[in-house]
Amino acid sequence: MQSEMIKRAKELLASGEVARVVGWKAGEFDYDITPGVFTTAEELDSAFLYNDLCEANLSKYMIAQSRKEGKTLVFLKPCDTYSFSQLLKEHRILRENVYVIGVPCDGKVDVDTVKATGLTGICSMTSDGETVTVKTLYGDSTMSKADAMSERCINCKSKKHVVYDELLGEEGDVVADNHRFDMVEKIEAMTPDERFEFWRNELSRCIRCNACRNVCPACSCEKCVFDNEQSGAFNKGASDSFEENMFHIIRAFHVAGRCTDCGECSRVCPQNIPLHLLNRKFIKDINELYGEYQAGENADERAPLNTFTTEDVEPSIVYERGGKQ
Amino acid sequence: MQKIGVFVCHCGTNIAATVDVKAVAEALKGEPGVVFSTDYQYMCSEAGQNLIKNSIKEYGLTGVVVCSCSPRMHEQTFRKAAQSAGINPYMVEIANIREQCSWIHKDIWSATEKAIILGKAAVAKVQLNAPLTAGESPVVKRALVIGGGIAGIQTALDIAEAGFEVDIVEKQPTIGGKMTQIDKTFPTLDCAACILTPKMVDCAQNEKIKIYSYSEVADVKGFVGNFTVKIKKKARYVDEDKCTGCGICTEKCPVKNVPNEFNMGMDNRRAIYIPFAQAVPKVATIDANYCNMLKNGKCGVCSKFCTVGAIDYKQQDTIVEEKYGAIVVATGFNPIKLDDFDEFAYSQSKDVITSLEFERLTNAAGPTSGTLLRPSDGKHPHTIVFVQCVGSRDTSGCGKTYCSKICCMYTAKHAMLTREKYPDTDVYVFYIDVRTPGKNFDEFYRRAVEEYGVHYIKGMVGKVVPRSDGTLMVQASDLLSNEQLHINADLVVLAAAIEPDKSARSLATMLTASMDTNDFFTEAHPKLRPVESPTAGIFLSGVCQGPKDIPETVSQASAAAAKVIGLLAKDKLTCNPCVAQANELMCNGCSSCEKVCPYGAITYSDKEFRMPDRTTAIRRVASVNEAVCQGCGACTVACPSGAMDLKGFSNSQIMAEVDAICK
Amino acid sequence: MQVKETNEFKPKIVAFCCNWCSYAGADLAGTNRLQYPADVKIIRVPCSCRVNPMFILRAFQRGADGVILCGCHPGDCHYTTGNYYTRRRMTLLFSMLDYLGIEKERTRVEWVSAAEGAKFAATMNDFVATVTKLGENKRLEDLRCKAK
Amino acid sequence: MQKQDKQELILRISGVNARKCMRCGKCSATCPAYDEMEYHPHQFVYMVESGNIEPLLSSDSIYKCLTCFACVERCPRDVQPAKLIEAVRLAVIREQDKNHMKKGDLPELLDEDLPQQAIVSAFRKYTK
Repeated sequence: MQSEMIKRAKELLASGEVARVVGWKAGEFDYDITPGVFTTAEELDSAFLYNDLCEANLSKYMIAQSRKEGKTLVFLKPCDTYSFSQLLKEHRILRENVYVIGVPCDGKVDVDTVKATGLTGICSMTSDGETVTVKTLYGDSTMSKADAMSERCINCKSKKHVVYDELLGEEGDVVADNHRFDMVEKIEAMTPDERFEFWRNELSRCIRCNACRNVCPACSCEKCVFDNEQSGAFNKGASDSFEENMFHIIRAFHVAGRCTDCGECSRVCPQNIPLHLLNRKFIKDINELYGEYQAGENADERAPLNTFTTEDVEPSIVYERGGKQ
Repeated sequence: MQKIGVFVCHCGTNIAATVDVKAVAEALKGEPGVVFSTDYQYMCSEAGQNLIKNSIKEYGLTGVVVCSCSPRMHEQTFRKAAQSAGINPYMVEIANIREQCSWIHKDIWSATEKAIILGKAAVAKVQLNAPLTAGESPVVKRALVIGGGIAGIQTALDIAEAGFEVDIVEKQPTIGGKMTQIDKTFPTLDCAACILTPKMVDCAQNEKIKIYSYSEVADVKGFVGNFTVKIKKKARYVDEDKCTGCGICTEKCPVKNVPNEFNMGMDNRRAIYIPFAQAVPKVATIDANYCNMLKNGKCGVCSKFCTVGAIDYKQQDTIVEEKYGAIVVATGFNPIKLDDFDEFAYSQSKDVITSLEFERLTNAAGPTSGTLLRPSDGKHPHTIVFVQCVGSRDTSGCGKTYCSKICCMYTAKHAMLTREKYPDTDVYVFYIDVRTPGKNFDEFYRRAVEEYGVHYIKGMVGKVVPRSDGTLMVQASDLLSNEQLHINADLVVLAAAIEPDKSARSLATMLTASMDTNDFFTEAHPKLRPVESPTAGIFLSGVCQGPKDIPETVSQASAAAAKVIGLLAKDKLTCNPCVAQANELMCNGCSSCEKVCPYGAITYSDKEFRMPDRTTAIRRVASVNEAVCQGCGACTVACPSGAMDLKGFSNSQIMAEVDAICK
Repeated sequence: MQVKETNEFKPKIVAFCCNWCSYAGADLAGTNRLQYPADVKIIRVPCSCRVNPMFILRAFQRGADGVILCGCHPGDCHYTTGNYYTRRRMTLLFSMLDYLGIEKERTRVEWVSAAEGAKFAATMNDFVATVTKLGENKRLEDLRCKAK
Repeated sequence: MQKQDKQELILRISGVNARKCMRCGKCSATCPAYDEMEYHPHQFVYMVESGNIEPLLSSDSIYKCLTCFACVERCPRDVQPAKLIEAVRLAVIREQDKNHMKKGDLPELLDEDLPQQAIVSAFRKYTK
C-alpha cells in the first residue's frame, strides 16, 4: 500500500495537480509516527510511510493547508474522513483546494497499548498485519496485532470512507455491531460516588498540556475560549479540581454533536486520560435521546445541538435514569 | 472604571417595611466604582427621578443602579431619566428588590442581605455595561385582524377609519361571529342583527378593509412593524368574485341533511350553503364533507343552475402571503362541551339545551322562526328551568375555574323575554350568585324578577332526569327555604361556560404570544396595558383575552385599534439594541449560530484578515443584521469560540452577576 | 447591620430566568406575596437559550450550591424556538454532570410561564429543599473561591 | 374538647377544605337522602366551616347519609361534603369510644335481599 500511495502522490505532484502531499513520516522513534508535508518526489521516497503504526488523523491539517497556494493531497483513513467531512460541513476546509485519497485501514497498533502489557524499554515496533514484533532493550517479543491495537480500533465504527476523490485499496463497510459504548455503560452503572471517584482519579492527572485540544479536529476554533481573557473561562493551567473538570466538561460540550469519535484526544494524552469516554457519553446520549447520529456521516443533516423536535425529552430525564444510587 | 450611582427606593413601605433600605444604600457604597449611594421614598416619582438626574450631573455618574421594583415596571422610566441627564439609557440597571425580595420575604435580616446581594450584582453588571444605540426598522402600514366577530369587525373599522389598510381573516364563510347567532342584546334588548349587520356591510364596503373569509392564518414570521403572514384561503369551490349570492344553488342542492351549525345543529342546511341571509361576503360555500360531486363525482347540480358559472369543483386551498405592521387577535370563544355534565342530561334529552341554542329557538331566523317550541316534540313549553354556572367557577376539573361573566345577564334576558312573549310559562332560574356589575345591568335583572315574575332560586340543580311522559324532572335545592325542590320542566336551559376558541392555542404559538392556563391570551399588564400582548406588535381584542360581554368587547376592540393606529402612525420603530454581535477575529465561520437563529438574522461573508505573521488570510465570518435580530442569544451558546456575544447581556456581564451573587 | 449567626446550612441558589415568562412569573409570585427562601437569587436573561453551560459551571465554581434555569414552556418561547435548544443543551449537560458523579439534583430546568407565579414559588421552595438536603456543593467547588 | 379543636379534628380527619365552598348547594340538590336529614349537606359544610359542630354531633342526620358520594361527584369546587359527614360521624364514635357495629353482629344481619355492598359499607362506616 505504501508504495502505491507514493506512486500516486508522485504522479499528482508531477502533473501539477497538487502542490503538496500530507501524509505520515517517522518521528523521533520509529514507532512514533508523525504527520508530514511532502513537496517533492525525493521527500516522498525517503520519508513517506504508511503502515500499521500510522495512527494520526490528518484531517485537521487541511484547515490550514487548504488555504495555501495550490491543491493539497491528503491521505485519509476511513475514520479520518468523518472528521474531514464534519470540517467541510462547518466550512473550515476549502474543499476545492484538497485532493483526498482514501486509504484502507484495518486497525492501528498503539504503543501505549503495547506498553500496558508490561513491556518496557521499547526501541522499535513492526507489524506485518498479523503479528507485531516489539524490540526492547531487554529482548524481542511478539504479540498478535489485535492485542496491540488501541480500544478505538478494536471497536472501529466504520471502515467506509465518507468523502474522497479517489480510493486506494478496497472499500469497507460501517461496523454496526461495535462495542464502543461498553465502557460508558459501565461508568453509567456505577454509583455517583464511584463515578466521581473514577473521574477525579482520571482528570486529576491532567497537566493541561492542551494536546487533546490541539489534535482534536473539532477543536479548531480561531481562538479557544480558554485562551481568551475576555471569555470568562480563561485558564492556562488548572489550579484546582474545579478547573480540571471545567476544561474537560466545556471542551466535551463544545464538540458535542460535532465529535466524530476519532479518539485522537485519548491517543495523544500523555497522562493516558480516557478523554474519549466524555465525548462518547454525549454521543451515546444523543443517539439514545434524539436518534442515531454520526457526526461527519451526512453533509446535510443538522447537528443535534443545532436542531430540536417539539417532542424532545425534558432535562428531568436525567433524574429518572442513570446507574445505581 | 465607571462612576456608579446607587439609588435605593423605599416604594413607600412596599420595600422599606421588609428591607432596611438605608443599610442597602450604605452597603453598596463600598462596591467598586460606586461613588454615590442613597435611598428615597419613591424613586419613580418626579422628585425621585430628579434626584437621579441631579446626582448624575453632580457626581459625573457614568452608570446608574436603581434598587426598586421589577425592571418590567420601571426600567424604561429610569432609562429615560438617565438619558435626559445626558448618559446613555443602557447604562442603567435595576436590582429587583420588591417583587423578588421585599414582597416574598418576611424576615428583615435575610431580605436586606438579599437586597444587598442583588444590588451588588447590578453594580457588577453596570461596571461592564457599554452605551448602546438603538437602530431603527420601518413599519409596514397595514394591520391584520384575526377573527371576524364583533371584536374583529370593530377593530378593523376603527383602524380603517384612521386611514390604514386592514385585513380580516375569518375561518368561517362569513364574518359576524357569535353575535350573528344572538337574538337580542342585554340590557337594552335591541336586536343583535339590527346593530351588527350594518357593521358587517361597512366592512365589506370599506375600501381599506379586505376580508379573507373561510381562511386561516398558516404562518407568522417577523416582528413588530414587519410581520410576514401566510394566510390559507380554504377552497370553498365557489368563485367569490363571480358568485352573486342569489342562492339558487342552495335551493337546488340535493343534499339536504347537513346539520346547520348556524342554528346549532337544530335544523339542516344543504351541502352548498350561505350561512345566513345577511352573510358577508354573501357568497356560497360548498361543504366538501357532504357534497356528492366532491365526494364521488356524481351530481354537479349547483354548477348547472349557477347562472354566472361561479362553481369550481377543482378549486384548491391557496396560500396568500402578506406583510403587516401589527396583528390583532380577535379569535373569540365557544361554549364548552357538556360531556362531563351527565347530571343535566344534555346528551340524553333534546329538551335540555344550551343558552346559545335557546337564542336560536327564539330568533326569527332560527329553526322555529322565533316561536319557542320544544326541540323534541315542537310543543310549547310551560315550565322552563334555567341553570346558571354550568361549568363555570368549577375547580373540580370538569369545567372552568373562572366566571364566564356573561351568563347572569343573558339568562335574565332569556327569562324576561320568555315571560313577556309567553306569560303562561313558569320560569325558574337557579343561581349561585347573580352578578350584574355594568351600566343598567342590575336594574335589568331586578325587572326580570319584579316586573316579569321570573322565579329566581338561590341554589343549584343537582340532576335532571328525563321522564317517560316527556317532561324533565329537575331536582334542585333552594338554599334560602332550605328545601329540596322537584320541578317538572318542559325545557331546561344550561348556561354553559365559555372558553377560548380552540384555534387560539396554535395561533399563540405562531405569534409567540403568551397564554394563561385557560388558553386566554395574556395581556402585557393586567391593569395598564390590557389590550396588548407582551409580544410587541400583537394586540388583543374581545373574549380571546378573557370573558366579556358585547359592550366591553367593542370597547376593547376600539382600544386595540387605537393602539394599532398609534403604531402604524410611526414611520420607523426603534429597535432593541440588545442584539447579538459577532467578533470577526474569533469567528470560525462554522454556521452553528446561523442554524439556531430563529430570525435568519445571521449571514456570512469572506473577509480578508491580517494574520500575526503579517500574511493575510481570507476567512468566512458571521455578521448579524441588527434590525432583524431580536436578541434571544441562542447563537451565543451555539458558538464554541465565544465569538458571538449579546449586547446588554454579554457573557462577561452575566458572569459578573453570577460572581456577585455567589460571593 | 447586625450579622445573625446561624449554624444551619443556607444554600446559595442561582436562578436564571428568561425575561418573558419566568422572570414575569417570579414577579407574579412577588405580587401575590408567595414566599420562597431568600437563598434564591435571580439573574435575568432574555431567553433561557442565552444560558451558556459556562455560566452554570461558573456559578458552582464561585460557590453556588444549586443552579436552576427557568424558561417559557416549550412552544411558548417569546423567540419561538429558544427553549427547545435550551432543553437539548441542558439535558446533555446535566447528563454529563451526572456522568462525572456530580449530584444531578443540583441542576434543574423548569418551565414557568408569566401566569405561573404559584408554580415559580413552589418550584423554588422545592429546589431549595432539595439542595439543602444535599448540603454544600463539594464536588464542583473551587476552594479558592470559598470565603471562610 | 374545645369548639375550635373539634372543628380542626373534623377538618383533619376528612382532609376537606371547607373554605372552598361557594355555597351553590349542588350537594344538597343532588342528595338522595335530603328529605331524611335535619341538616343538609350544604349546611354541614357551612356549619363545619363556621365551627358550629355541636348540633351536628347530636343530629341524626349523620346516620342518614348513604355515603353515595353524589355530592362529592357533583361539587364544582371539589369540597367533598360526604367526607365531612363521615368525619363528623367518626368524631361522634371516637367521643363515645365505642363502635356501633362489631364483627360478631354481621352474620345475623346477612340477608339475601340486602346488597353485600351495603353491609360492607355499613361495616366500614360503623367500625371506625
